[in-house]
Amino acid sequence: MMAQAKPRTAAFDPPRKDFPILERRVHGRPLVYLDSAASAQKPLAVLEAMEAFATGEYANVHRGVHFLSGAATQAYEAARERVAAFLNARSAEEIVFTKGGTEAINLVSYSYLSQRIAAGDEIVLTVMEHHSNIVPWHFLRERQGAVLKWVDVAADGSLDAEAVDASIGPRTKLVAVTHMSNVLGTITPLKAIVAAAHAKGVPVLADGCQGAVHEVVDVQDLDVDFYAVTGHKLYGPTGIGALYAKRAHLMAMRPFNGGGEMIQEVTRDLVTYADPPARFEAGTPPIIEAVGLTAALDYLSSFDREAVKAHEADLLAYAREALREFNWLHVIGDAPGKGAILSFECEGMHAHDVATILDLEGVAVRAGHHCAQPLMERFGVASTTRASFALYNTREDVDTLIRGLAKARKILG
Amino acid sequence: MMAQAKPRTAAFDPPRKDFPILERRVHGRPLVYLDSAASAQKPLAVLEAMEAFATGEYANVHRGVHFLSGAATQAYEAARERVAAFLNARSAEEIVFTKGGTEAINLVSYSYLSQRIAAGDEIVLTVMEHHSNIVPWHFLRERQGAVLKWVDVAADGSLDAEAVDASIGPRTKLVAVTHMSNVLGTITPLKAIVAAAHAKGVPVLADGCQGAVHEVVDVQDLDVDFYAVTGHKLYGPTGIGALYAKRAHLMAMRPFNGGGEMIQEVTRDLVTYADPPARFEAGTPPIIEAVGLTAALDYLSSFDREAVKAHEADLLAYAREALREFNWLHVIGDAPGKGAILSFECEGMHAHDVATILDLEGVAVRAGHHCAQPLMERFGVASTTRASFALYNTREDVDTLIRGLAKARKILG
Amino acid sequence: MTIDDSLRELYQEVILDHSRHPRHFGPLEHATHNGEGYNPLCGDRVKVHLAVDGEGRIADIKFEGRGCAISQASASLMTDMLAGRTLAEAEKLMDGFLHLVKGEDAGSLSEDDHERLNVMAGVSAFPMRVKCATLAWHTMKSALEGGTAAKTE
Amino acid sequence: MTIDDSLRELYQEVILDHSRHPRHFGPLEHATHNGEGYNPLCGDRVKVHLAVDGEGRIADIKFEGRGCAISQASASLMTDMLAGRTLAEAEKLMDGFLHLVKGEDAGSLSEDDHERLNVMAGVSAFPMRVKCATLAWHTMKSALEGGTAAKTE
Ligand SMILES: Cc1ncc(COP(=O)(O)O)c(C=O)c1O
Ligand SMILES: Cc1ncc(COP(=O)(O)O)c(C=O)c1O
Repeated sequence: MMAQAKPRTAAFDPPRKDFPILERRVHGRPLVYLDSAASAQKPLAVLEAMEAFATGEYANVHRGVHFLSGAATQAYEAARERVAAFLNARSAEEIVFTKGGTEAINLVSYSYLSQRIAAGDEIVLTVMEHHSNIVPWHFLRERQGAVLKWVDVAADGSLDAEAVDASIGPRTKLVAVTHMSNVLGTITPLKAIVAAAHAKGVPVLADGCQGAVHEVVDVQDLDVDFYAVTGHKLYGPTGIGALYAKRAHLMAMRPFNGGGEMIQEVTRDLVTYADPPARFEAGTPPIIEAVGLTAALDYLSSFDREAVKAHEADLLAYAREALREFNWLHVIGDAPGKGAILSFECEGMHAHDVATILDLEGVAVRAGHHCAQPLMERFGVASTTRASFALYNTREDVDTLIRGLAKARKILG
Repeated sequence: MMAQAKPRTAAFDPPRKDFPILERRVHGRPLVYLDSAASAQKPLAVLEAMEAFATGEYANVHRGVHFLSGAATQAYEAARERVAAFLNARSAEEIVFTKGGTEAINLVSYSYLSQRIAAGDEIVLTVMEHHSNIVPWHFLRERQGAVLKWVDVAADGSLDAEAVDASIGPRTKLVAVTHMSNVLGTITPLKAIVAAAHAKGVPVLADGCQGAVHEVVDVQDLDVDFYAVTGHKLYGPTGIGALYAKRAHLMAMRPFNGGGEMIQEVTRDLVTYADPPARFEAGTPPIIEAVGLTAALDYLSSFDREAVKAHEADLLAYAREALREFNWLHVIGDAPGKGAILSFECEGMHAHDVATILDLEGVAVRAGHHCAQPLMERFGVASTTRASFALYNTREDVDTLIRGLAKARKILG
Repeated sequence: MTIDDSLRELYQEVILDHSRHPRHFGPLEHATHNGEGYNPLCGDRVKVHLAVDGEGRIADIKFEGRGCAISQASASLMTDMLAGRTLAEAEKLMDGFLHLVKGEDAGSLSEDDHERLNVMAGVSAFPMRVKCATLAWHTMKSALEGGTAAKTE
Repeated sequence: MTIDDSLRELYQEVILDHSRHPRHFGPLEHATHNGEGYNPLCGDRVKVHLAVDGEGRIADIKFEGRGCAISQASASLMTDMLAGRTLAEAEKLMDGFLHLVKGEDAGSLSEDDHERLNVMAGVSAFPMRVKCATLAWHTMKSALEGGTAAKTE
């Protein structure tokens, strides 16, 4: 039932010992964590960096003269530099810290697009977007009469840049597209989409919450206008994300949240705002999380990213091959070059039941609509089971998944 | 120069060993951390709870069937229960997690008040508000023509409930008032203000970012409509805060950020929203931070809160007494029953210079406008030096502060 | 209890049988009450229809929709057990069930009802699945209370 | 260097003297350039005024505002040193100073200028105070470049 060859890919040795949680047992079985697309586990390096900072250098940032406040400010701004380098932004001033990927996209909706869109104006997006890259645009539909133009994906889940281009009309004010689908694993032709949109004068927001984890991102090369990332999927802490935006956009955007740190001057009658990125970071930011994010990006970058990608691709291919034996199981999403996410439907078995049986085998997978209901509708399913692979997964993990699926079939099929 | 009696208050022994950072040295001197009003240090219990969770129980919440996701969801929802108990909310459903106190107030501005305010309608607030409880209302002035009505404080910094009452007119749509000033230490007569406002049918938002740290809060007894808190000042992590709001308000409020978790159903043409509190928590929440916040509130509640308050009051009185010797130093804010925050001006010495000299003595204080520019204007100062006390401070800390101030005077005076 | 025991208890033959061959499945003409339930966690939906006669008795009952084995079996079992009861009896049964699947005391159930419902008791060991088991029941409750939409979340 | 040494270096007598008795303090009639600077961290403000003559020389220079000892001294020192220079010389001096207070190489400064500005070099050990030292200089730069408002942040 399982594919034969089991040797680990020579190039990459999954650093399992860096992730203490992977040693735990679940229902008496060793944990097989295949839910990294929902959230990745955290390496010790991240936890240790946060703890060292909290026990040695912590204070609030920016407005303090004292030593710890200086140290904390430096650490926080170093995190901004780190994210800028990770995405190859022109400068750290193009990085705004947010509480997550969702807030990064909402920031664009509230502070950029809502001032630039009128009733009847259009937002182009794809049917495979995550709700976080759908609902903020639905707000503009509900509140300002914007029109959502949906670009379909092909049967294999791939997205055609020309299909996006064809949907961009004279009233299009933004193209909002994922860099990598969290359900199908599809990597989108982002650079071609940006080129097509720019040719018509339309800016592009890329949802990079998955893309930045698996692809090496160069926002300058992509020439994308906005790129959203989230810390917890990048092996970093919860509570932090970031928006990359071109400096010119940031300069022209109005504030989002109001409060400390984002102002220049406040009087009873007037308020003036700080320059970006501070303008968009009201209140005490996620300081300890920023330190964790720096450590996470350092950690991820300490590997040969291409080797990680090859490793994940190997796991995907290995799983894909094994699943061919199950003629009752249908994989959804087979785009060429897709990332290491595997969604499938099992005939006569509901995703929840499959996931529960896998859970009892120690295998953590997601079951449901994955915050992508329009995509579920597109493929005519209510939900799927999803296994997603990270740098710490192994072929043995895949074997356990396959055994669990066979068992589910025996019990429920 | 210093007050005579030095024995620690019998009732309370500052738990310094719980805070590893307090053992460090700064510029070669033992750290004396008097900047807790900006952000409190974190006890080991908080850091350990977060680490144990991250290495043993971490996954994304809510939508997972597998064991870790269940454990994480339980931990996250337990944090909601914990905050509800801490504030004595009727139910955990009245607690919305945010990224901090600032976002909690912005949530009320965006999701509640902006739909209920028209040009010429009024928002009543005091001159001692933090920018976080000013700028969101300035937004409504700038964007919707709301009028800000400022209530003055007395010369000693105290706030008269009747002065607030007198400012509430037929067009007042909200009273936004701090529970405790981050500059003056003033505790406001919140219950009386709420009663007066409710008598005129006007809801009250209290900024509890400082108040919840030093006062035992009972939102039901106060009958306040909205109460905002922030984790990092409560000895908890950065990246998390919470809004308490009466259930009826939450039910009537529109979403703020859009994304995963906050929807009921998303189609291409329509979106329906989840019930509160989920409606207001778009995207992956600060999961690990919620676990840290639970530990922080457990930690704080493990002490006799009244004893902590008495201890902080003792430090304040002790400092106040010692400062009387300095006729060149003027304390701003002397309201009866005020909390343990001490702001002052030094004749002929700028707050930045004072803070730098104190820093070199190991003493961390804040210098500046403390995100309260209208208050600075009210007292005719550009900035103040602020020492703030927490449960881990001692009379020895105060002694070092006093010595440092004497030295500053010698150098700069 | 071993893992395989929990599993066997959750997916007992009678549950699988109900889910594969749901009783009272389909639309109902002349329904006096209708309800629609939705589980946003998985996107599952259920509709319930019932006809209450002049004496306040559930004369006919049906359900539609699709979902996991647990939710389908639970809906099927529910219709089986509610058919023919008075509204007061139905109320009591439903409350008892909602306690039972959470592992709480379901003392209000008759011994016979308890025994029949007990096939669902294994769900209580799976907190993330309790909502699947209760969806149809919550929907039925809100249909009887005059609402039309319910959801478990 | 001990703490007290750093402190003495930061608050040297010449700095304290400049801050207590600022040179060129006050408004300037017939100014050709004006600038206003603001440090949002502490709320300090500075205004600079200067009169450039027909030959591109700073004929007169003044500053107003209040702030910490470092910012006052720095503004006072700046006016002292810029008075009488050509715009090109002023530019070079300002760039040199901005490097110096950050602890960077200020090679573009003449030996004499370096020596006079060196009283401010102690600031480089206090990163949170560098902005205080540079406020007036940034304001002057932007006044010369035709802007009117500057801030350090
Ligand atoms: C493609 C995609 N976009 C956006 C998000 C939202 O990220 P977050 O929940 O961290 O805000 C996610 C993950 O949930 C995602 O997979
Ligand atoms: C009174 C008061 N309100 C609001 C805030 C804002 O809290 P945060 O910065 O955590 O959002 C603070 C602290 O900065 C405060 O002291």
